[in-house]
Amino acid sequence: MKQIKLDSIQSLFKALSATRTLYLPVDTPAGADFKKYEDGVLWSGALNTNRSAKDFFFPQTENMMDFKVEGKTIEIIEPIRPDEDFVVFGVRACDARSFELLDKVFLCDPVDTYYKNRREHGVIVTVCCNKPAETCFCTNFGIDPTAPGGDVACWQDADTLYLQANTEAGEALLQSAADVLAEADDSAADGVKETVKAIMAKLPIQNLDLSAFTEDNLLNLFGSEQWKKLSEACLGCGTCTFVCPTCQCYDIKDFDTGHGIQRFRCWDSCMYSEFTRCAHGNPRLSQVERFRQRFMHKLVYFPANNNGDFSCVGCGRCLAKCPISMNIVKVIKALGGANE
Amino acid sequence: MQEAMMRRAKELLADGTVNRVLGWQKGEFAYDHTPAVFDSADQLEQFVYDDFTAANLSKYLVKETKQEGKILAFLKPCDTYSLNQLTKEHRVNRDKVYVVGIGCEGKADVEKIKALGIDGILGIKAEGDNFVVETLYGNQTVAKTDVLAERCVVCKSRKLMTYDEILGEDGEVINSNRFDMVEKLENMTADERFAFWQNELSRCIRCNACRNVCPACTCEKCVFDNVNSGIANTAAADSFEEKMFHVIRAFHVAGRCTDCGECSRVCPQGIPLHLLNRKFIKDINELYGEYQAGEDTDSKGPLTNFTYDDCEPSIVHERGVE
Amino acid sequence: MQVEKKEFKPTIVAFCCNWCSYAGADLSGTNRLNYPANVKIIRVPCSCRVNPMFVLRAFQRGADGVIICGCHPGDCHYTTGNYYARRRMTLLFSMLDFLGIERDRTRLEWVSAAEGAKFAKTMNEFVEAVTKLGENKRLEDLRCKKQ
Amino acid sequence: MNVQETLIPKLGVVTDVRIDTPDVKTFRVNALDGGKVFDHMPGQCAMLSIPGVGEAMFSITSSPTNTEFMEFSIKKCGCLTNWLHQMEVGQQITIRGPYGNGFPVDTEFKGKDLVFVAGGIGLAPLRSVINYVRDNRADYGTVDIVYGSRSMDDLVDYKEIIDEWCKEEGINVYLTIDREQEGWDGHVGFVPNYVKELGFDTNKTVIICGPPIMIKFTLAGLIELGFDKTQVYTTMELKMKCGVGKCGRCNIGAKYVCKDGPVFRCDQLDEMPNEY
Amino acid sequence: MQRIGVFVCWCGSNIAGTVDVHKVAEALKSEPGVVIATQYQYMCSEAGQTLIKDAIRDHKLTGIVVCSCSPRMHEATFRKTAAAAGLNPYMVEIANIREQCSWIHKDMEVGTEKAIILGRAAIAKVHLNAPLVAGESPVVKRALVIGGGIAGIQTALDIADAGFPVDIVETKPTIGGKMAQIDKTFPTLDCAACILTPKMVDAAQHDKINIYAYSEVAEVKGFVGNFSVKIKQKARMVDPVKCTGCGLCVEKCPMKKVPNEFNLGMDKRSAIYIPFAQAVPKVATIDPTACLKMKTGKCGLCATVCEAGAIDYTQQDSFIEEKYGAIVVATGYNPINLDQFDEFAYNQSPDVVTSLEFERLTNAAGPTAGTLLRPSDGKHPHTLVFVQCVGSRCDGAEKGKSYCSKICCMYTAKHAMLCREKYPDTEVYVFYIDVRTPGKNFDEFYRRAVEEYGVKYIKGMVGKVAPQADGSLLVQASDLIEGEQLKIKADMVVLAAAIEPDQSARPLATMLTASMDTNDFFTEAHPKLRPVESPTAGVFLSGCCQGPKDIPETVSQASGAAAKVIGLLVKDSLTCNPCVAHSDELMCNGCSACEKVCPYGAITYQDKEFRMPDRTTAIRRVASVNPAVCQGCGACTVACPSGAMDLNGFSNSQIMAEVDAICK
Repeated sequence: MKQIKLDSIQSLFKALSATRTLYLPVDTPAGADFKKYEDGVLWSGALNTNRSAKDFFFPQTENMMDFKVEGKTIEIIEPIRPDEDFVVFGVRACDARSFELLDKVFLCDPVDTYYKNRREHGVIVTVCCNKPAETCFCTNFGIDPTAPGGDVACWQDADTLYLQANTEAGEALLQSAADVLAEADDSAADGVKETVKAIMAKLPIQNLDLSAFTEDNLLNLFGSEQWKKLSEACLGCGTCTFVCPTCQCYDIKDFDTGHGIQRFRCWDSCMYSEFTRCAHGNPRLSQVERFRQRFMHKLVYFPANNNGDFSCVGCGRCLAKCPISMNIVKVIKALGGANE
Repeated sequence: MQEAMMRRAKELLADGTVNRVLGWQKGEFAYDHTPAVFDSADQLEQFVYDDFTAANLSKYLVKETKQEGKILAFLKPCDTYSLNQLTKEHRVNRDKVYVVGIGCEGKADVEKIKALGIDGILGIKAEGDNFVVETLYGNQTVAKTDVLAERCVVCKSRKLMTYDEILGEDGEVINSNRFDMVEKLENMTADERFAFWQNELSRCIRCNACRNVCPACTCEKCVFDNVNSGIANTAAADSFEEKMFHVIRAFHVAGRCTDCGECSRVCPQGIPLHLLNRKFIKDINELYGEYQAGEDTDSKGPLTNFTYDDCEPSIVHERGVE
Repeated sequence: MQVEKKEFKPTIVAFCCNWCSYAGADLSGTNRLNYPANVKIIRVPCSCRVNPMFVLRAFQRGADGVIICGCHPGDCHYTTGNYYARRRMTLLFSMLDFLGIERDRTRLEWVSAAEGAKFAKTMNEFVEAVTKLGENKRLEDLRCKKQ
Repeated sequence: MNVQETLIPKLGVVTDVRIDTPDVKTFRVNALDGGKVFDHMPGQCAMLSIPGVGEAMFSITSSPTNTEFMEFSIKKCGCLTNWLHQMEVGQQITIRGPYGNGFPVDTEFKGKDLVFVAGGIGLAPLRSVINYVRDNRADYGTVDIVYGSRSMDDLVDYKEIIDEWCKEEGINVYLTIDREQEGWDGHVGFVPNYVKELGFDTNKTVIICGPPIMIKFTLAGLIELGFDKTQVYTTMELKMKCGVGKCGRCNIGAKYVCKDGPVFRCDQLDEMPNEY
Repeated sequence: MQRIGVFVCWCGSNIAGTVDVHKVAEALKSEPGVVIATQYQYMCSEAGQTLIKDAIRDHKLTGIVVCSCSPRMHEATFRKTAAAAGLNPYMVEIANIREQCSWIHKDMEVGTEKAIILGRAAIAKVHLNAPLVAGESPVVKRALVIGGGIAGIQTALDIADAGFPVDIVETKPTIGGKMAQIDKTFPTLDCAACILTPKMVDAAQHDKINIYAYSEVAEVKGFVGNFSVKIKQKARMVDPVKCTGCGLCVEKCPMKKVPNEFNLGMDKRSAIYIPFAQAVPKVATIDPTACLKMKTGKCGLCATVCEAGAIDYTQQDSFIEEKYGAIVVATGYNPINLDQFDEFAYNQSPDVVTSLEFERLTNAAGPTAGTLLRPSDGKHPHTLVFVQCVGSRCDGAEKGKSYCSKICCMYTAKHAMLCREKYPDTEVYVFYIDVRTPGKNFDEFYRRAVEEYGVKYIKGMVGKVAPQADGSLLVQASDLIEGEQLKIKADMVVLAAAIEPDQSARPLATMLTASMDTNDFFTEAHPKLRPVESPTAGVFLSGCCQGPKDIPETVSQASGAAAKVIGLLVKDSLTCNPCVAHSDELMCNGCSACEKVCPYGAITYQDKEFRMPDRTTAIRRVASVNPAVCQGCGACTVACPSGAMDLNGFSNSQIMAEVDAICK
């Protein structure tokens, strides 16, 4: 385990950014977001960023290819894939888990090379959550914020940051900043872990009953009467999907730039009325159906295809951001008990 | 107040005046109440009204007044402006709503509480002029005025514009300083203004929350969702598109926006979108005479009206800072 | 060796109402009154047909300036169209200004069918003003830039 | 195979356009250097696109046994298909695939008597299977084809049906149209009713494709005849974007039509939410 | 994908001189959808048109772009060419490479480059063109004239003389309007009644004219060529068919204390009355607010004396529905209410009168039988003061009108002159701001008043009129030329009150969806070129409802309006401009924004049942555009936030395609 005094943390950032691009949470006029590190940029003390860290591997929009069309002929121009190494510092345990879930989607056969390419170029440095919020419920999904994962995990006490490499890439990263890091005892962060564990035990959303969400119960849950009431106030906006670290639906679109066609993909939301619309109709015409799809996907469909892993990491962003305060916790509570 | 509202709702349900009640349902925490329709006295046990029932309910009436029977809607003063505007535009059938106007002293903004460094909020109790906030990290007391939502700090009116009955005290139109921030921006240089908006709008994730919550945005199909409109897009692929989206949206609601502030309230990225709408309101007031959308149900909006001696667009050159 | 700097030639879109300004533009042609070739005219029935969307679209696609020309107030072929256009464009221009977009990139001008000279003069002035501002950077769409 | 090969399309060129019905055309597509763009199994699909117009999933109508080219029978129903219908020979298009599971021609169907039931453009995906079966005749039992359409003019591939299928030994073709029409002396009536009238032997395997309402009633009729749902296969169509089960659009419950489908056995459908 | 042909015209050297037409044709050939691009010396020539026609047929073109002179020049020509070759004429687009390119640019390279871009824009547009078919709507060959004053009568007579049936709706019991109340007319001093009443009789007796007197327009539906109007006939309590107009009932009526509105309340009439001797129709009317029978149930004298048995106390308002092809508004004017002009003591002294009252006081049929007597004591006045511009030209003031009422200068000169002529012992002062006499023989008339009749014209404004104890009126005024304050002891003061549109005009305009200005005058379709038409198709304007005017002007406008109506009614059907707005009902919000900006009232709303996306049905309010009324300005398309409203020929996507093509 390594350590560095918090008052010289800038030297760590400088060292990390010397060899690759460093991103870290920075305060903005409203909440924190990941920004590129430049001299003088300060690490935000916020618990979590507004947007999740999934952008780094699955950006909101991504150019996939270009076409040149002339008369009847078409030319396909493959994009230049980013080959810059980068490090994301300050990822929380929940977001770190979300990468594993995204991997299941994008790295399963056939592999999504756009995602894979970014994933291969990125190193994740996680930080233990010292001050969890009431909206945190990651523990329900087996996430331990005191063991936040990633290539390097960090813990922070009053004046020191402790760093532990979990992977080879993590080792290499720490090696690149060896000059500014000091050795630390492997148990140095135990105090922090204990404190955080004690706080975690007091969190209001614990022990959510997830037992009902099984593949066997799929049709029952799907047919539940509750959806109508739960979705009644839903505005059909995409806030929950766009702040969610595990939502990965996308759209592929063509844009005529005036001198060629750009085919790009961008985030899409199953909450949008246009999501499944096609030439011969729309299978999910009402907001109830769209709302149901989102939560069924997270709680039933995804686990059914992925060994029972729920597609939620309990980061609490949707709890904080939904304009009408409807969220997965309310859904779990409403449906969890209602079905056998 | 909550008790009085629940009682009245139950009465009106019982005597058949209405068959549903539009209000707010208790949330998971002290501050995350969800708009809800109640159709029985039983369900009303979940009804809540406090400093955090901030959502403007008027837009739900577009959908609800298409249903059978009359619905009771609890509306705050700013919601009644929206309802009037919706009535004017024939989006809501006013005859199918029984409006109980509720006096409003402003709503609290939990983000402001959090911004004070108060984390892990487990409970919030109103005690006089203060909130006692119970958190994972101990109790804290904050003055209500310090955590009043920004839109309520510069509240334009506490007067109910339309109602069938009132619970609580009706207020007055307030000569507020709501245009201060717009003015401040106007007095910046163009470069500064550009930098300001570039910074704000670049955070937009095109989640459409501002549009979907907006009581003026009730289009059957938004141009930005309509693939045939030529400007449809789900996610912004270039920074231009955020500007396009927000300018066109502001333009579409210009003269119709009642300045309820929902757009800024719901923005997950905290973009002060209301400033765009307020800029139009300020311009309209200054160039075409005072106009408050939602004040009535029959006046002609400023963009569907004109006078022979309106100013020329070149007036933009004569005002503010280049 | 001196590198020859390519002279900046702005792209200008001019929306002209069919009855007055388009005819005014024709007249300036008939009278052989010169104005820069970077001005391209789009014929619309009335200035009130110009949707703010079109103005933004032009900027997105690479225009450096957009000018709207209509009948003089009181002379609208449809009696009231230009009055609506005047309000709409005033508010739009004001909003663009509010966002920090240069004021001289947009303009509304009343040009009658008899004012060929005014049309040419207006276009010359406008092109000059936009040229001075240089390339449209603040309302550009990077994808649409010519590589 | 990775996505680099699937999301980035290949180029194809239209080498023949055949007008089947007033709103259906069949396009022959070759790779730019001749030959096929890729190989596929019966029932699989491909993403066709005209850059700037759109991209959509179409079932491959030709049989894998056809080694020269691929065919797509496309009905005009939206922006992209309108555009495709205006294509002339020589037009390049982009194509990626194959996608989906295809029919179990080499497993479940082997040695079975097959009944194909199709309505309208629903013949397109079945044609691939039918021709595959014809080309591997020895591997399968009898073949019955029930095909119906609104009118005589709306029967897709009418020429091939009459000239080839009808004449082939061991293949029984039953054609029907919805309403009486001059010049038609065949059966008149809806497909589900016709299937019931014909009353097939219940040990046959049935493959259905057509409008949802036709599938629904045909299935009900088959069950009445004593068929089990495990003997009946159908193929689905939903909005798809990626074709590889990642964009999140085409799921029915936990199944992705583009990856787990489009071919489903009817008993599987019962386990899926009714959202299609 | 369209199959597009591009035809580049040289226009001799007009285009080819500064634009390389070959290069343009060559460049445009590679644009998407272009199957042929060619050039020719004169496309508009017979040979050029043949070239286009052949290409349309040979290449199965679905759209063509002609790069030539301004579309204002030859768009119609090439549309006809296309139509002749079987192509929809609206599949033609013109790229203006002459007026807007070759003629303004001297450099060949510059001109050629621009011509190519303009061609591209036209191609981009034509890709999105759709064939349009001009609709037709039938014309009901009947006109409605609203208002039976001289304007309405003249219009009706002219239309009827052309052979079309006309209905006149007049809210008063008789037609005749203001002119019937006037004594003499300037500048000829004809007797108004002598020239008006024959016209009234002509109207009454014309077999094509039907007069609905004592009636109002209650509802207007429909559009040009096909209006449907509901007319309310107010209950007269007298059967107009039976009534012979003998006047016996009027004579016998015991209730004789009703202020007589025809004489502006300066004398009394009975509860049953005929407004004046020459009234048309000459039918008695019972005033229900005064009639004893109606109020108390006791009396019924008129019914007893009426030999024709025309009296019917149970009569109710009745409604008639009629279809019209055209509607003429001739609702006229009224003097403004003078309550706000207290300084002139109008409400304090009966001897302060308006000019119209003065007309009645000098009219032989008036309350004083034509002898000029003071209303207060019936004595002969000696000193008269006329005050001009009372309520006119009050710019910026809170009271009165900002406009000039136009007729006051002349009638005041007339009054002053007549006064001096009939009563040479009178002293007549006229206070004026300006004297405006721009009409045939008007200035001569005014000068006669001053020079021959010794009327004392004083430039200046009357500040105050103070009634004195002795019954005289003290007029305080300033003489702006002499720069002195004047005090005149007058016996009568006559106020030239401003005139304003009749109160009925505003609600009528709403019914007609005709636009009005801020003074409630109807606006004309074009202030210079279409002064007798309203912007609302099929609605025409006659007389003072459009603005203040004197009798000859009114009559000429009346005839002008009649000519326009006749021009409309002779058509069996109207060809509609196909480039009109249309609403996509599935997207329409029913918010009325488009309706509010439509200058023609072409947009209406209806509740329609729709199948909603969630498989339910719902009644939705949606806009629909009447293509017969819409003129295609496009104001609605921008007012519509959802984009449901679009314009044929200039659709959102077409204009954006042009923008894209120009900017790329």
